[in-house]
Amino acid sequence: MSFLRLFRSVAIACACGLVATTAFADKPATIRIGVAQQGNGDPPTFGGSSAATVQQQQLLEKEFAADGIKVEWLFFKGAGPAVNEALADKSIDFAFQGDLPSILGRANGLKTRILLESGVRVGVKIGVPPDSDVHSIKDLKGKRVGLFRGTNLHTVADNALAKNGLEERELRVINLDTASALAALASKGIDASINDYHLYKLRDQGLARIIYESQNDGPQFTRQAHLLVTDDFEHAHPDIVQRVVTTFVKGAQWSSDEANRQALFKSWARSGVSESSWNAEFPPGTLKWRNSPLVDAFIVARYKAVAQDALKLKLIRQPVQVDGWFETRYLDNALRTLKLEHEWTPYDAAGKPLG
Amino acid sequence: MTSVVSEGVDIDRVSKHYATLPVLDGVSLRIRAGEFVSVLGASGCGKSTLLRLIAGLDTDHSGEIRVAGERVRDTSLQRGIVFQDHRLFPWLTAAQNVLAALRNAPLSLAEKRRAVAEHIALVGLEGFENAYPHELSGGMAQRVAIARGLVNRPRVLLLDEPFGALDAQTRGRLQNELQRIWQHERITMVLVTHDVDEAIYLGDRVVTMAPRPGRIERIADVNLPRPRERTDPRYVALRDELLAGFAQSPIVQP
Amino acid sequence: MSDTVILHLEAANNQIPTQTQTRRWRALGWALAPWVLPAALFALWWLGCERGWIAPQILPPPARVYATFVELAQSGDLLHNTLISLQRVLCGFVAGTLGGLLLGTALGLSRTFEAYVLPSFNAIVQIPVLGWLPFLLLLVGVGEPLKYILIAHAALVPATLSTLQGFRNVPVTLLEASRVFGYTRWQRIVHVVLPCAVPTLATGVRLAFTKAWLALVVVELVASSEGLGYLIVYGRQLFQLDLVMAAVVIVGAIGFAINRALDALERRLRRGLPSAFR
Amino acid sequence: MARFTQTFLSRNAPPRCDCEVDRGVNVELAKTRRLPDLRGFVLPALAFAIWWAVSAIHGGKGGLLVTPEQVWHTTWQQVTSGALAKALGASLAREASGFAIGTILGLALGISLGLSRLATRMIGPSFDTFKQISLFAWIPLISVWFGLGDAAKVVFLSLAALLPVAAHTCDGIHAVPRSYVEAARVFRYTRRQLVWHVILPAALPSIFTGLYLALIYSWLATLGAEYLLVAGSGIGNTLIDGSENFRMDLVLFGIVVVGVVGSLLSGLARAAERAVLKRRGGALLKENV
Repeated sequence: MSFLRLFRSVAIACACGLVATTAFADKPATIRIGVAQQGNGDPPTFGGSSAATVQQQQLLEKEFAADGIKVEWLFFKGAGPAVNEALADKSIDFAFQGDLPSILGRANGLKTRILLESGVRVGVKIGVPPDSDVHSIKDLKGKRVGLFRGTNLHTVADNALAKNGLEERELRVINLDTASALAALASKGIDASINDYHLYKLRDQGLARIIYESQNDGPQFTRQAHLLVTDDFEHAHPDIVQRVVTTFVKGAQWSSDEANRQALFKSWARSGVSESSWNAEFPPGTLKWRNSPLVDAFIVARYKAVAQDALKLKLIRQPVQVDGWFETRYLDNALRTLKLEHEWTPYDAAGKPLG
Repeated sequence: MTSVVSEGVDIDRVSKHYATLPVLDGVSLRIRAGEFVSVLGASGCGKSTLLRLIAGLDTDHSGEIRVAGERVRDTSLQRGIVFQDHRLFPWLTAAQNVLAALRNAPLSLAEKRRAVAEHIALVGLEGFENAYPHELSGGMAQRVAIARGLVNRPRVLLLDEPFGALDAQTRGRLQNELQRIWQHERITMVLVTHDVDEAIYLGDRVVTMAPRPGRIERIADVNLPRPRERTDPRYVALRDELLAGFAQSPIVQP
Repeated sequence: MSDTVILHLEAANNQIPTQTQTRRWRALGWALAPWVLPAALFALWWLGCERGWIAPQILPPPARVYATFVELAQSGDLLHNTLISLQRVLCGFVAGTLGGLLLGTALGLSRTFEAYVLPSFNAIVQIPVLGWLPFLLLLVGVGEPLKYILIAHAALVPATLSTLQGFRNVPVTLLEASRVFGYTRWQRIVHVVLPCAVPTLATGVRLAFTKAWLALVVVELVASSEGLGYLIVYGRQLFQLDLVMAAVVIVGAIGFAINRALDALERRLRRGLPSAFR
Repeated sequence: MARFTQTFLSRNAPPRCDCEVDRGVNVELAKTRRLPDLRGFVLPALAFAIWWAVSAIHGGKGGLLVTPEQVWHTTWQQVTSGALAKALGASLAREASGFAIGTILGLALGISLGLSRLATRMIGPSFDTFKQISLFAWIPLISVWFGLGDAAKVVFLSLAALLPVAAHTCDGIHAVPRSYVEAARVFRYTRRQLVWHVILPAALPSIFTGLYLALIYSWLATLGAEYLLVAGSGIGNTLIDGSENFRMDLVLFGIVVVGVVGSLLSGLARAAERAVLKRRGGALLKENV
């Protein structure tokens, strides 16, 4: 080829500037876990669910140290949607993700299985500047409201608005991720921010006032998050999946024990949210209620409701099959081996405890 | 034309036109080997085009051009050319420019280096071998161009108004240089110029061309001893005659 | 002049002239050539999805992207977002270009003003639009003003520099000639400097728009709730790649169309002037 | 003689590559050195003084108005803690690899576009269309295809570098004067010799302009990539963290770093260009202009 010599010498000249791109091959022996939240603090961590406990107490790292398998935690500022991208591009094996983003992913062809719930019946908060004239959801009409679309806050927020006779279109919604929303609220760039426990950080600094907590309107106004695994990984390493689930259940059990309450909040405080804020988020006696890993009738009903909401709000174009998505045999094995079958109470579709 | 194989350049009924515009019309000329022919004419008479056809830079024409019996189909190392804009490669020094002409010459590197040194000396540029074109004066740059044209020891050297862009004094000096090189190298030279004096001073014969369409109007023999004396009455007579030829409306010569 | 290099390359190979029949085929081939690459890519894309080589969530099939495009158009979202984007880019572009023309003229006219202002202008120009984003996010918040300022900044830079260059390119000979005829300073500016500067200004305006359009997309990607750039982000968050691709195509098409229009306008402006000033 | 700032080179869009070389604006290579004019420092000094005064009066209480000391303190803290080195290192490493890949591909595309009329006819229009779309619009697709890590960023950067290199290489080749090609033909240069010994050297100044722009554009793209492909560390992340954690001092520090590195890179590129092109004859530069 006549240009061969030409290209070769040009390539050599530029290759010396080429730094080794860090696309190192994925050792099959590494477990990569995506977290649909932005990691805060150094080293980056998060809080508010037993998943955080498992990460902070390095339970998985200890479990797999003997086998020489590395455990890698990846945080995503883009939350649930960004996790979907990582799943699509196969750069993670497990993921802690909210109900809506997973449904969006499943609607667009992502092949995953839900193993257990990592944080359930979590409320949505609305924060406003301290001196704002907004006191309830109804006052949000026409105001600039920050909302991170596509995350599990989205459908709960829409339901809460609908309960107060409002629609998303009647607000001037600005699409902001968690951190940008906090900054915008602090600098009064927006009038209100539909957000999660991160709002406590601003409240502690006196930069925000929380006017609404959705869980007070009943379990239907709460969002769920779960641990899922990609089909490929599950087929390739079912044994590893079982050990991950079992380890997780230990973590969930420790996080649900009221005795460990202070130690738990102290550990979660490493993510930048104060212990007092965690106390407010988890009133006494609710740890077991909030950190239950069970996939019961209530959970399945909630996922189906979110799927319907997503279709109604035109977030997805064709209905999503929720049945067959949950793979609970690993959870059941774990509960049996750890003798925790009765640790958490299952709930019926309406949210009432069963048996 | 008889098919005697001559060592020089045979131009036989050559015609050429750009689209509909006729540029050369039935030009025939036989140049003997070692002869110095000046081609004189106003702009637009096709003299530069004729030179490009001889050089082989342009092959879109009717009729035939043979050099040493061989039909001209493309450029050749046997036919050097020097342009009015010296066309030296600005990223190469003078010596490198002359060497660049030998890239495809059948010589060893040592022979090439020697040829370059010889021709730098031939055109009197010792000491300027490592100068870049933009560091040379117009006259010196033309000297390099001539050296580059000669280094392949071509059978014919074609010069397209080589001194057109130079001042009168440099032009005079380079004309003498060219004549000296011609007498030394003994090769056929064809000089295209619009300067009557230059044509007579250098040429064994002066071929006058007329424009629209380009054709040979007259061929005058300059049988005067070299180096010519510009004050020689015969020189002056010929010059006036040619100048007069220019002034009248062109007479079509058989 | 542009094809000369290649012509001679081919002449160097001495190709033999083709007969009329093959020449007609070559002409046809030549006319279709620009569409070969896009067609090949499209076929590869369509086949890839059809055969399932690529998972739909990685690369949605063309039919789906087209359906999304039609849905966007019918639902009025396309028009709504396009209008908002155009409104933003036009406001920013007009503000930036006017600012640039004024600043450039001021710089061009008075050397002292230039001595004071140009170094600072250069320093600010070093920092890209994106560099200013976090700074402005804090100062101005996420609303529309942020977008207008950033787009105006993006347009201001090429407009200013082109105007300055326009003034600098005025041949000194013309200025002297006008002085000979007793032109006052103002007359010189209006009758000599401006006509000469027009072609460079025209290029500056075209560049200003291209830069404004690029800045618009960036700003809408990072912080917005409406606009074409937002459609891309929205698609990304809902994990609907077909929406993303449809939005990218729209952004590209509009950018391309407007650039071509400005090109044509610029050419017409330049054609009116003797090439000396080109 | 046109006395205008070199930065204009870094601000304009790469010229169209449809064989028509844009003479008016971008090929102005003459660089006249202005006398070091101190008057240029008056404005920045004034601005600094005002900032100092205003922030001294009621600054320092957090919020937007940060005092120069705070910015200096943050700078010192960032430098000593190695955070700057880490962030800048990551950004520059990414930029280097993106720049290298982009340059190689850019040269290949530029040369093929420049030399083969068929390539110009086939690839040219698509290449022009691609240039119209802002690179950032591709980020969502890149993030899905290459993930959110460094791979995606490097792909994005190489695209940013590829465009100017390809455009200027192609234009450089198209602008090679016909006279050089003819001179070479007289010496029976083969096609390869013509390309390697005549066309590329003649196009080198324009290619260097492309490389210079590629360096600047890939630096701008580094920032963009770090904003939109948010993973790992980088000077862009520092800027965004500053803005999100509501720390104006960190943001100002970030902006200064971006500005300084930007001008260093362009200075470096210009020095390299002068080194290579200077000795080999400036004539071409002036002649080409």
